[in-house]
Amino acid sequence: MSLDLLVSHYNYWVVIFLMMVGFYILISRGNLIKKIVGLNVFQTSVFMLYISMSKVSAGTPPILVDPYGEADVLFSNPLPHVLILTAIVVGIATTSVGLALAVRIKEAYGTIEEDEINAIEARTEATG
Amino acid sequence: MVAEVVAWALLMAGAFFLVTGALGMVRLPDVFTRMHAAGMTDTMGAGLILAGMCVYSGANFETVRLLLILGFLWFTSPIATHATAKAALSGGVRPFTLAGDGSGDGRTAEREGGAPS
Amino acid sequence: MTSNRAVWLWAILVAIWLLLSEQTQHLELLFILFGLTTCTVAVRVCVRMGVVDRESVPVHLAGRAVLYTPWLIWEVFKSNLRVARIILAPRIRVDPSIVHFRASQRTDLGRFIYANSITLTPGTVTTGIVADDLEVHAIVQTEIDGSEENDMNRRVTALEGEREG
Amino acid sequence: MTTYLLLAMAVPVVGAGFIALLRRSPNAREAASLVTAGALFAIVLRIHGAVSGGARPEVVLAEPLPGIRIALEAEPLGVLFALIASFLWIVTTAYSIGYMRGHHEKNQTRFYLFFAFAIASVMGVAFAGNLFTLFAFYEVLSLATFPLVTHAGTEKAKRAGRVYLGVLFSTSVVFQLLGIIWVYAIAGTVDFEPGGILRGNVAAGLVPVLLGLFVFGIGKAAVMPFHRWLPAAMVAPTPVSALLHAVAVVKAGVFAVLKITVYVFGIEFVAETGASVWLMWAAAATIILGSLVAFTRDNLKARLAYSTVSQLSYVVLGAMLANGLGVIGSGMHIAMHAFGKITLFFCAGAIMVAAHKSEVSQLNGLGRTMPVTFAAFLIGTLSIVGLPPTGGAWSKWFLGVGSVEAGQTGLVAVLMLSSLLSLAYLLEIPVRGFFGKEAGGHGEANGDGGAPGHDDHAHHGAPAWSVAAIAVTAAACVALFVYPEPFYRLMTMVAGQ
Amino acid sequence: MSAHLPVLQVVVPLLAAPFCLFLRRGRAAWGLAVLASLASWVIALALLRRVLAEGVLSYAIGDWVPPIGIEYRVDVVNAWVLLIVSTIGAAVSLYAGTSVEREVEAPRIPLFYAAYLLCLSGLLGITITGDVFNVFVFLEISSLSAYALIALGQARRALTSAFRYLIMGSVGATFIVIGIGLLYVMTGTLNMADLAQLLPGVWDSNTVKVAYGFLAVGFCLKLALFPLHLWLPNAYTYAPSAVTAFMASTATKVAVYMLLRFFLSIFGAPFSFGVMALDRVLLPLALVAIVSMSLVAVFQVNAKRLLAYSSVAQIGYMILGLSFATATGLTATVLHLFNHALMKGALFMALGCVMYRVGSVHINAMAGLGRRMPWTMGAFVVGGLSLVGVPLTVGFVSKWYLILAALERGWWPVAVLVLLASLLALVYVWRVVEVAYFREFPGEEETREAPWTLLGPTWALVALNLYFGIDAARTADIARRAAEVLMAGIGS
Amino acid sequence: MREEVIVRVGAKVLAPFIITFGLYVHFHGDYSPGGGFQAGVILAAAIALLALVYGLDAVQRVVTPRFVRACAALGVIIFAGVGVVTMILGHNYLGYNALAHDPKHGQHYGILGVELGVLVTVFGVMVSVFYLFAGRRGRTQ
Amino acid sequence: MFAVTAAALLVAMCLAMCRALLGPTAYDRVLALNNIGTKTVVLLAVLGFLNGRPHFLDLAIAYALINFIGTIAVLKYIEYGDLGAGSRPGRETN
Amino acid sequence: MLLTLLAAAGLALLKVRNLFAVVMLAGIYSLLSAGLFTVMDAVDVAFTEAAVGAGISTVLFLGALALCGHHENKPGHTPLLPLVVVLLTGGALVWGTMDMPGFGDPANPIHHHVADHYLEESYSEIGIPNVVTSVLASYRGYDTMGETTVVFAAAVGVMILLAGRLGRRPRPEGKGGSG
Ligand code: NA
Ligand code: NA
Repeated sequence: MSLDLLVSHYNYWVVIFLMMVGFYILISRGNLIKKIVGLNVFQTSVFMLYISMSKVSAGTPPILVDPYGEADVLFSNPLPHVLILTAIVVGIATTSVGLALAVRIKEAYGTIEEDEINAIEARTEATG
Repeated sequence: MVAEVVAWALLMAGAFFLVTGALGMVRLPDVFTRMHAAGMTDTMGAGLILAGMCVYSGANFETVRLLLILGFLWFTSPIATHATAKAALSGGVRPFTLAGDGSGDGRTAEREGGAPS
Repeated sequence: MTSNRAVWLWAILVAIWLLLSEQTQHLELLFILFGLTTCTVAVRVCVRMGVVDRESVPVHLAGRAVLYTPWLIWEVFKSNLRVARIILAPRIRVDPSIVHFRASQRTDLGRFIYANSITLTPGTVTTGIVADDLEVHAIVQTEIDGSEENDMNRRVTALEGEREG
Repeated sequence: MTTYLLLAMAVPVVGAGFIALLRRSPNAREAASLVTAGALFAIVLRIHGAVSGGARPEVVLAEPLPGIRIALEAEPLGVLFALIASFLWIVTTAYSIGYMRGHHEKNQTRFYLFFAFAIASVMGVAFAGNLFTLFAFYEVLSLATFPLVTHAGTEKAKRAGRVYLGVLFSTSVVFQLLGIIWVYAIAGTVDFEPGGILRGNVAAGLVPVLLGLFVFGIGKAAVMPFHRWLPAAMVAPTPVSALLHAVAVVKAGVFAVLKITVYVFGIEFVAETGASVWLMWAAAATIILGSLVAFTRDNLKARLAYSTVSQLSYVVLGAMLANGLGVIGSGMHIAMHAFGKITLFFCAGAIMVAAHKSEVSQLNGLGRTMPVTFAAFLIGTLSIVGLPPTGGAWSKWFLGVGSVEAGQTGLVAVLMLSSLLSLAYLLEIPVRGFFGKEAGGHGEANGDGGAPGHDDHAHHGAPAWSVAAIAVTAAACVALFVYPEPFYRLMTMVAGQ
Repeated sequence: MSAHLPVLQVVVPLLAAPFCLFLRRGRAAWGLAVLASLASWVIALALLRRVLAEGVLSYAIGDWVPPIGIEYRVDVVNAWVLLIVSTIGAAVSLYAGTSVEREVEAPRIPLFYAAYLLCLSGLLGITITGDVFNVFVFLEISSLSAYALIALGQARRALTSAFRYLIMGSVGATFIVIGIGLLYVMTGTLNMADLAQLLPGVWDSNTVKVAYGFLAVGFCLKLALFPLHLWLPNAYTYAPSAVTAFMASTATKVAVYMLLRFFLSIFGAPFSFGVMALDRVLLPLALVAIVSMSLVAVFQVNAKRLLAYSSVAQIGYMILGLSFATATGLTATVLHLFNHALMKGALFMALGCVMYRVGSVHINAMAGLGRRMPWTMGAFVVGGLSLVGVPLTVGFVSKWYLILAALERGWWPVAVLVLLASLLALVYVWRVVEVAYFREFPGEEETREAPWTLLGPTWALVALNLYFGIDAARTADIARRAAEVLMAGIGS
Repeated sequence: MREEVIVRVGAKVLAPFIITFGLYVHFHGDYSPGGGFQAGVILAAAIALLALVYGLDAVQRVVTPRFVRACAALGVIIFAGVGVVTMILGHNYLGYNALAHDPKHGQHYGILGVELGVLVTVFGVMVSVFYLFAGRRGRTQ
Repeated sequence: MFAVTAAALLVAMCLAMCRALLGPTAYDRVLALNNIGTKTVVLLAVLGFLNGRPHFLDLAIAYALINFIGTIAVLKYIEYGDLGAGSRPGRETN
Repeated sequence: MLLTLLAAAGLALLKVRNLFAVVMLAGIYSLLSAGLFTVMDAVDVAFTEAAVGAGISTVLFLGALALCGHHENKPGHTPLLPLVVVLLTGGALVWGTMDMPGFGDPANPIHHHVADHYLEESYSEIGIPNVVTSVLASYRGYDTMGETTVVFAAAVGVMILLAGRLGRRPRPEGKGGSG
């Protein structure tokens, strides 16, 4: 692995690491709210991946300064920004529905721990 | 030229208070004493840096914004600090004291945010 | 009274809007119109919430605040240095304690300003306020002799003005 | 003429509608059944006339898949089957009226209704113009007869229903359908053509497998080991066993085997490739094993069922011989066995209604109180065994000759042995009836056609409707010995193609 | 207006959804939902007609030419899926009027219809769009509303099921986003047709292959391919009846469509089958799904869960068709999308009728219903037979093509396996039928036939099951054309 | 925190500025970062601040749950409605050029319209959701 | 010189982050959260100057605002365990 | 630097079992990522992430915690399967990025084709300096409409779950379950 590769991809790899941390929290933790936090971290890190892709070295935000005479100004790619704006909104939407579900589950079962819920269900099934 | 030098000085001074405050956040013994350090960051750290930038950019509309930010920070920072302190007290955190009556190293309220639920 | 304050508030907001908008160099008619609408909406919502009054739009203090603010900044600077010395010392030497002050202000707004001024100066944090009794956490008890706080108390009371209802 | 084809399908369905409408009035309902049956037979006779004259009416109902049609086509073999089924429907309906009433069966409307549906599907099978249509009606027939098999609604009936549908569906879905789609993949068509559609499209090595898929996939032909459904289905009311499990359903099976062999594979092609040799022996094994098992069954209907298993493989065997004589024998046997076996079942039902006897060992001396029934049983037995003066003699003859022509003299021995076995297990019944010693004084059975009100148990007597039916079928067995012409002629047309 | 049909297809239900919130009475919201879904059904029919007559339709949203703006692109494949979704959408919306009144409390009913319409428009939007990121947006519209709809179920397990679906669905969606991002970084475009042109140039890069993998996992999560199906059984079991009928017939179908669209139209058959060996990966999964899930279904005691496992197995059939990598196999897949929607729609709606009268779909609770609710159980029997694949039902048609495809490839063991699995279907369908017809009705109280407002839509689907079983020429023809379009790639 | 002088007065002073800033962010989305979405969130945050300080009931008297719920729906209608209008005017869906003679003006109006839709929906949704979470406890107990 | 300031800010953020991680009480974390927020605000302003694009300043204002509201929400949660409490008799504080 | 901080926050999230602390750390994570977005020139995204991730979503999490309690059980066992899944996924991604165009290179294909058009033509076509807004509201306005609808759908979902009378306690095993 050349140093070049390391330098030009370091950013991506850290982001991937962060993604995997979120993903791990999501799939390994039994607490429903923790799961949602994990999902948030996972998604936020995916956003970073996109934004990393959009970055142009020595570029500036894609807000035109002098719309007609700036051939020499490098702008970062606006499209991933737009996509991620949308994705962030989708993320908060998912989060709110997930939290609402967690609240209802707490009300119905008295717990938001997956294994406890499963135990309760197993008991209900056995007695019911 | 003068403005730049002044700006430079202000920025460096701000950075100094900023880092010192942050250091205090780590070094000081309990949450209440750390609030004082945090207050440094909010007041002098942010204040001097923003002032430095005001000087740097001269009198224009960016200065307006910088002043707005500064005003906002100086307005909200004490409110937030106060609210935190009050909450900590009512949440059962006993302030650290030199007398060291055994309870007050700030770690007794380990049940973090014990108040709710 | 409220309507008076509402107009003041509106004016302040419009000023801020214009100041913020100017930077974008697009101060066309449309944007001024938007600004006016915006400020009206903001004021209207706040009036309906009942949060527009002497407390929230303290324009009557503006004049005296000009004198108070520089003094406060100077105080903040001094106390910053004091706390910095504590933090940067090789061994942390603090002697924190909670002390009580009596506030001489007559209004909530006055006490608000006093309490926040105390908090704003590092080294002291207002931790509670019941009527005119201020509970303050000080990082070094020995350095609090009360003189500075009294000074501040006096100045805030002065800022509050003489005629107060 | 295509109108008649459509009518052959429509009449039973319309009749079913009338049956459902008239459910409140049993007499009208059963009259509707009879009228429908009669009308259907008349229609089939018309078709027979046309087909005998060389016409091949054809009608396409729908095209479910591109190139795959639901089509009806009348050809001699189908007409033969339709003739038998529709004629026996009349007889069975008459018999049922007596049986169902005498037996106080529940849900009689449902019984007649699904009976009509079953016949409609049998017509579909008989006149199917291609493999797909055949398969579709074959499955519909399974479904339509399911409520009849489980008519009693008991746990036993339910279990029987499971076996019934399980075996029939499994074989048809796993083997038959696979075979059909395979044929389509090979030949690009599934239409029945004289001489077959596979020649030239398929490797010779594959033909035995493909043929096996059909022989075993047509579970209704009850070639072992897929015969279990047939004894299980005997929990059904006797008329069901009689018409469906002696005639319509099982004959639909062997008919399908014969038809597919002739019109999809083509007998010459089968003979050339030798694809059917292993299947001849599978059929032969079934013939012998079925007979042996029948021997061990004391329950009369079970014995008849295993006899049917055995006899069905005669038809399969005839088809697998893959020569003209075999095909003629095979087709003839469809007819002869139908009349013989339905007679036997009718008798069994009459015995059950009149004397409440279901086991062979209980029949001692019963022949003396039910002479007509047991006489008819004797005639039926002779026909099944293949002895003159009954029609069964003809089909056995052709099968034997066909085996010789196919060079399988071993099979002749099988046929002989099987005849002996069947003679033994069937003859036991009339022998017991006429000569057996009654075990006790249970002579409460009434005579055949016993007049109502004869004694306290008068209503248990074999009903007049049933006795009449028995008489008709028994007479037919004899008549077919004297005059097998219609069926023979049809089969020569098939074999001559 | 006919030029705007593509966008109206999605906008009509989407715009109707917020209006539901202004309607306070459930009936009114229902009326609006019915109108909107019928309208989108009519539009789907019109679109299909036009596509069949004129070929691909492209609609530039915002007047921006495709790679710049978002394009709606309708060809035979998605016109077909649109028709499936909107047909079921219309039938279920009619059905919901009565069913939902019983299963959902009155104040939530307008919300139910809002979510229903959103879900419908989301699914339609996924299907019709020609832009990969737009797929994700509409995917989320449909998913979020689906989570809420499932959570409306009466049992508390509806909540846990919805939560699990939410987690797995979000993981799937995130994987899809990652995949889309990697594709975008390699090509610089989000337009499907554009991607299809640019991708061959970067085929050999790891990035594209990994993108492919992430998309595959994402789609398979969404379409509940074994072993990523864990969310499905409970979600279908505990959702309100109308929701189950709708979701089971549409959501996974649309996911399968996405899979086909991405892997065949965008990446192209040569890449999918040649480079990525998609067929060899999917074949074992599909077979295991078919056999194991059918087996699991046999042992279920809750009729809805039984059918839910059956759905997982049936998804296996669709994927199996794809894994043959031939036009015939794809025909089977595309055809089964439609056919399975019809049969599962009818079956779940019949169970909804049972739920309406009996209040349970436990298999024991259905004892004796054959006589008490003859039309309901009749619908169940016909739907079940279709599921088994009895001739003259749509199920048979699907099976025909599937086996034909297997035999074309010379994979006769696969054909035998498929046929054996349909026997398992017979077993599990028959378990319900037996209980309904052979067990005595336990209760004293009079259980009547379900109201015609439920039976009408149910039997409409049953009738379609039979109609398209008897006359499959047209559907099969469309499916074949769709398969050819898919095999050829988007360019043609 | 009602009896809490400091936070109470602080929130009072800030509220109008936050609202103004929120709308500023909305209207200046064309020139600087921001737009309907961010503005909606900031406005919702202002409502949340007031609710935190003065209690949910006090805020809900002014900004009623019905109103925010209507906002949530209305925004979508506005956004999708802009598209319908452009369609009626003979352009494709969301083809803003239809809205004025000069395409640029048309684009401008269109963007204003859809951003308004976004603002209204996001504000309505965020406040609704906040209300539902914050108000749940009071109702269950 | 802005770069130096930005670096100082990052260092300070790291230190505050340590506090957020170490706790030990919830209030330490709140304090750290608020503090990191403030630093981010300043960092944004500095970055704007570093890049020569003033757009960051609006962003900074928004951050400051959100940070404040977030802190208040957290404290309200800690004290009352409920975000909606208000007019109901809560725990009286001194 | 920011990335390191982010990694620290992420790892801390793994360890901390007080959900309240988790929520605050998630807030910090969000704030830091917003900072990262700013550094990478995505100002609009940073704005949104700050407002949403650090603002609203923290408030919502707190609202949920207020109703659910904030203690997390200790994981009973070390979950091996998730670890394997995560390692595989991460490994695949790293492998996939190996020949991905380098970070920040202006010659990357992503920056051309469509993006060029937006940067060069948007001012003459739409007349707005903020290209992000142009793309968001016009070129890809339809996505934004979908996004608005997603938000609306979320509101509908939360209303369905949390609004209305709350007397209804779901039955342990409702009608859909075993009788
Ligand atoms: Na202080
Ligand atoms: Na913007």
